Amino acid sequence: MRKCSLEKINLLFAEIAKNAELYLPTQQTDGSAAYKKWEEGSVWSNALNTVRSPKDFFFPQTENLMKFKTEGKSIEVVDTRNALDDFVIFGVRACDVKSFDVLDRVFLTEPVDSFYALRRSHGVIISLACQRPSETCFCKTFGIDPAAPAGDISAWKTETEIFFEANTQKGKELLEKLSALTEECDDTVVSEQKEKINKFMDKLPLKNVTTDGFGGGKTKELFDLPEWDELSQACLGCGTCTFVCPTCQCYDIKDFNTGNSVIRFRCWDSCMYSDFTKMAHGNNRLSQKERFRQRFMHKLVYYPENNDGMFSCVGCGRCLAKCPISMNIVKVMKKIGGK
Amino acid sequence: MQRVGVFVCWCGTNIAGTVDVVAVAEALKSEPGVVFSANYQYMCSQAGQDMIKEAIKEHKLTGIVVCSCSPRMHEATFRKTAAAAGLNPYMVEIANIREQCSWVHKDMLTGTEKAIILGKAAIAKVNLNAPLTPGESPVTKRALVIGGGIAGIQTALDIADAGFPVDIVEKKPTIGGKMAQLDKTFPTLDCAACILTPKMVDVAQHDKIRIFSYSEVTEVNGFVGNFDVTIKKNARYVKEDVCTGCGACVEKCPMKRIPNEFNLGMDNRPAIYIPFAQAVPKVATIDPNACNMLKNGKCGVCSKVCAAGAIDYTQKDEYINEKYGAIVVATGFNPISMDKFDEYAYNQSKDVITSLEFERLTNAAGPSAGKLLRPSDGKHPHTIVFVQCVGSRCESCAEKGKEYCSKICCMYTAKHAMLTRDKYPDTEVYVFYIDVRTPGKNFDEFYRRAVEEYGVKYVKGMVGKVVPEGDKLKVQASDLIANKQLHIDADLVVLAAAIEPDKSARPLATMLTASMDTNDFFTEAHPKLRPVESPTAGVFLSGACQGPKDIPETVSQAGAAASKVIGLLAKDKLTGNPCVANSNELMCNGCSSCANVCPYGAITYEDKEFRMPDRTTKVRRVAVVNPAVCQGCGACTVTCPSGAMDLKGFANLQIMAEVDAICK
Amino acid sequence: MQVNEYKPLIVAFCCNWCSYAGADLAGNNRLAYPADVKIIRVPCSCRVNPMFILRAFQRGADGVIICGCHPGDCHYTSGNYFTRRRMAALFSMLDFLGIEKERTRVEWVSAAEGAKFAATMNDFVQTVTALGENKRLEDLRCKK
Amino acid sequence: MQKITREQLLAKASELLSNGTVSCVLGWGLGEFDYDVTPTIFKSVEELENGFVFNDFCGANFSKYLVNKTAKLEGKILVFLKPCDTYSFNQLLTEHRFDREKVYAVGIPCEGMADIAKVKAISGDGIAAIGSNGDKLTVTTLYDDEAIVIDTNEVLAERCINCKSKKHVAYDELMGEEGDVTQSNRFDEVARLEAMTPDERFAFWQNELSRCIRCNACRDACPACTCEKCVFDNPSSGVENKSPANSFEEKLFHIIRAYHVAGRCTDCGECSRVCPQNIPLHLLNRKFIKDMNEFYGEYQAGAEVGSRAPLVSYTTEDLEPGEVFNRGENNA
Repeated sequence: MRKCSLEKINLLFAEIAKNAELYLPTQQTDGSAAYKKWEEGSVWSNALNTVRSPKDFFFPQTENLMKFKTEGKSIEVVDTRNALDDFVIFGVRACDVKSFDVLDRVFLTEPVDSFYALRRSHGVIISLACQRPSETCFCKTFGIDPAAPAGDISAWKTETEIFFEANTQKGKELLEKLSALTEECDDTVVSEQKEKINKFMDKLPLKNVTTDGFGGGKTKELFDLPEWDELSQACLGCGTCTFVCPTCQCYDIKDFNTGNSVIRFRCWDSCMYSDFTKMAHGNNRLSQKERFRQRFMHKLVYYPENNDGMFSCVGCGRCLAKCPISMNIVKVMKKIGGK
Repeated sequence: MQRVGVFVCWCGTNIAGTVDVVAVAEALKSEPGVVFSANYQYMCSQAGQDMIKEAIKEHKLTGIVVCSCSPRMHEATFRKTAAAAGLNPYMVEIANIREQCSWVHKDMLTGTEKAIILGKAAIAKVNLNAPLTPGESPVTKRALVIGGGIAGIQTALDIADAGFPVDIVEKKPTIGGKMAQLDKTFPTLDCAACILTPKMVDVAQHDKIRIFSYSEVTEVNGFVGNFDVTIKKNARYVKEDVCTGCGACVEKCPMKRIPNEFNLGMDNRPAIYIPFAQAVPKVATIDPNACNMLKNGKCGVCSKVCAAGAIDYTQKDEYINEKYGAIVVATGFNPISMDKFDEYAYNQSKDVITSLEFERLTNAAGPSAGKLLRPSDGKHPHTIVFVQCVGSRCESCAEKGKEYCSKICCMYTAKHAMLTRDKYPDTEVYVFYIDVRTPGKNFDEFYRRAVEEYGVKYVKGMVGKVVPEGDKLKVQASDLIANKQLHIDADLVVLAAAIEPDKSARPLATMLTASMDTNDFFTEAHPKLRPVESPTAGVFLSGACQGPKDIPETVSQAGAAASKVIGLLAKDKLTGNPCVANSNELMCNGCSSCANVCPYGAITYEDKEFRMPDRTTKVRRVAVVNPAVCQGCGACTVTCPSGAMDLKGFANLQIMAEVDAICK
Repeated sequence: MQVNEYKPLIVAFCCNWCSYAGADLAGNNRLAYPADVKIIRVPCSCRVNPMFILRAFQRGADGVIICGCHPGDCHYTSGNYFTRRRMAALFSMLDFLGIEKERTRVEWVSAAEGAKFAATMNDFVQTVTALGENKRLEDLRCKK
Repeated sequence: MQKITREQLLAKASELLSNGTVSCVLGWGLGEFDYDVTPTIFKSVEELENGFVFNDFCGANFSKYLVNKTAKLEGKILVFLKPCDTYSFNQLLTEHRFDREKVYAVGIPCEGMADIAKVKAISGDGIAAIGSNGDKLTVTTLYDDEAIVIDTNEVLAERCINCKSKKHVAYDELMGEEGDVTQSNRFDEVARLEAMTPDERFAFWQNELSRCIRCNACRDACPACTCEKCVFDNPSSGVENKSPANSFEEKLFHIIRAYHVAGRCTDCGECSRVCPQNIPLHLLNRKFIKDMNEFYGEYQAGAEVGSRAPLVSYTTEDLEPGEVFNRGENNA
């Protein structure tokens, strides 16, 4: 374990940024936090987490796949992938780190998504333990320890210092490059902090949210529950929950005609949208209730069924905070869990 | 995908002088959809057109682009060419490379470059064109004239004389309108009744004209060529076809003290009445608000004295439905109320009267049998003050008057003043005016005669106040030319009240979806080029409902409206412009924005049942465009947020394709 | 002629009845204006959807001008009155977003005003040329 | 602190439900925390008693729900409308978007709703409970033993600080006292931006709109956006698009959306309330409102049913599009 005084944090950031693009949560004009590329003068946000999850780094909202150049009646297909530099994401919370596992299982199993894989291979994740979880946090429900975040390097912040522990080869290499600014230390402080956080977790209002009653094989039991009507009745059908969600991974592929070429790109899609997975025959989910149900059944039943019981929710609480009508996965789990 | 043919015209050297036509034809060859591209010296010539026809057939073209002169020049020509070769004429697009390219750019390189881009835009558009067929609708060969004044009468006679049946709807018991109330007419001073009543008789006797008097239009549906109109015939409690108009009932009616509308309340009439001697139809009408029999069931005198047995106290309002091909609005005007003009003491003194009242006072058939006597004491007035522009040209007093010029007042006041001086030379006559406006044939001569021959005292200036004092009216006025205040002791003050559209016009406009201006005058389809047509197809305007007018103007406009109606009714079918709006009802919200901006009232709404995506059904309100009425301006398309409303021939996607092609 | 001289791209929407005819008249009278102006014919200026204007900017236009009949002379009686309100609102909004106000314009050009059409276009091209390329409403994907 | 209480509303809803006036109630449903309130349809008195809530966080505008919720309804639906909601209610009626006969509207007074983000800015994250006491909120957090007392005025939502009206323009029944149309300063921020240089304005909006994630929450919550199919969702519109691929797309969406609701937007502020990225979208709508008030005379969408919006109306004397710019300079 190595530590660094917070006084030197900007030197540390500068050092990281020498070899790779560094992204960290910075405060935006509206007071919220967002990952921004670090540059001299950037201020690290105090917020618990960013509004947008860090999934953008590996699975951006829009990504060009290829381009068809048209000239008269001829068409040429152009690969639009650019070489990618290494980058470091700093300050990723435990829940969001876990979300990468969820995404990996979608994008890195055969057939591997080469766009995702390329970005993933270039990214180094420095996670950060949560000292002050919010009332909307329920990562524990999914077995995530906010005091011991995974990632290439785990970090713990105190009033004066920041502690680092490398977990992977990539992490070790990066930490070694920072040896001039960090010093070796024992884990006393970190252990104390871990204990404190774990104790605090019992105070969280959502500590009792449980996955009991969900998981693979529950489709038949849950699919036709009458509660879906009530739960979905106020849903506006917007994409807020899916777009702030760190694990939602659905996308649409579209063509944009620039006049001189056609750009084929993919962009996030939302199962809440009426044209989601629309096919030539029409749409297979016709009402907002069906679309609403799809989202939660996917996170809590279908995904675990296909992924050894892993849920595709990490309890980050973003949807709780941002849904315009305050309907969210916790309310769904409480309502139909154990039915 | 279309199979597009491109035809680049040289127009001799007009185009070829600054545009490399061969290069244009070559460049456009590789555009999407293009399967044929050629150039020729004169595309519009027979040989050029034959070339297009052959290419259409040989290359199975589904669309053509002609790069030539302005579409305003030869679009119609090339559409005919296409049609002759079996291609829908609306599959033709023109790239204007002459007026908007070769003629305005000097440099060959620039001209050629731009011509190629304009060609590309036209190709991009034609790729999205769809064959269009103009709609056809039958024409009901009958016209409706609303209003039976001189405007309505003239229009009806002209239409009927051309052989088409006409119905006149008049809300009063007789036709004749305002003109029937007038004494003499300017500038010829012939008697109004003498020239109007023969026309009224012509109307009554015309076998193609029906008169619905004492009636009003209550509902209008349909569109040009196919209006469906409901007429409410108010109960007059007299059988129209039985009454002989003998007048026995009028004489015997015991309820004699009802203010006589025809004489503007300056004398009385009985409860059963015939407005005036030459009324058409000449039948009696019972005033239900005055008749004791109808109100209390007591009396029945008229019924007893009627030899023909025409009285029917049980008569009910009758509703008549009729179909019309065209509707003429001739609802006329009224003087505005003088209630708000306290400064002229209209409501304080009986001797302050309006010009129309003056007409009745000097009319031989009027309340004083044509003698000019003061209403208050029946004495002959020695000093008369005429006040011009009472409520007209009131820029600062819009809340009580009108901002516009009422147009007829200058002339009738000159007439009144002249006639007064002629009959009663001992009378002093003053006319206070802002300006004297006499722009009509023999108008200014007429006015000058009033001043020069008859000694009417015209004073430029306004009357500030009229105060009744004893049997005099103290008139305070300013003379702007002499720059002094005047105090005149008048015996009679005559106000040239502004005129305004009849109150029935506004609800009628709503029924007809015809537009009105802020003063409630009907708007014409084009102020210069289509002055007697309303923007709503099939609705025509006659007389003062469109704006203040004197008699000759009204009659000429009436004739013009009639000729437009005749032109319409002479057709068996109406062929529409196929470039009309159409609403995609699956996307329409029924919000009414489109109807709000449609100048033609072409959009209506229907409740329709839809299968929703979730397999349920839902009844929704959706817009429906009547293609026979729509003129294709596109105002609705932009106001529609969902894009449900689009314009055929100029569709959103077509225009955006042009934009894209130009900008790439 | 300079090779790298900046040439703006101007899209002009002209109503069929007045302004398009005005443009034709400019042609008839051989009144020159820059070839940068490309005219799109619409039945009435009220057919111009704000979407078309933004579309033009997206695709690379540097200026957009809408020409219609003079108020009161609209072939469809009221179309240009709606245009006037719509464009006033839209232009003010674009200005609110910091987009150069000189890039958009509405001009009333009658069928008799060929000279006005040419003069208007000359002036507009000059104004837009002075502004330079449209950067604030550009879509980089559409750049060549 | 609201002048009307949950109990009063509950009693009214229960009464109307019990006596058969309405068959269901559209109200606010209890959430996980004291501030997350979900619009809920209650079908019985029991459901109401268990789940109905009314507090300083009941900001959601219910009007738009009436479009869908009345379509197949048996009987009437009771809807509680705050003054600002009644404007949207009328505007939807003007556009024939729901059947007035199917709705029983109860107007309720509103003292302004709190913005949870502003509460959290003071109390910090980790809210355990929010109580209300007079004009104070007592906020207990997971981190402090003592409750934090906040003046409600300090945490009012922006739209409530600049409330345009405490007067209901539509209802079947009114609870509490009727208020007045207020003299708000709602255009001040627009004016502040107008006074900036174009470069500053461009930078301002570039920054704000760059946060857009095109979740469509603004559109989907907007009571004026009730299109059967939005042009941005419709592949055949030619402008369909699903993501803010670049800054042009961000601007296009928000300009066109604001334009489409111009003259129809009642300034209810839902767009800004629901934006997960806190983009001040209401400023775009207010810009249109302010302009149209200045250009064409005062007009408040929804103030009366059937009124004609400025953009579907005209006078022959309107100002020219080129004059809109000079005006601002003259003012300044």
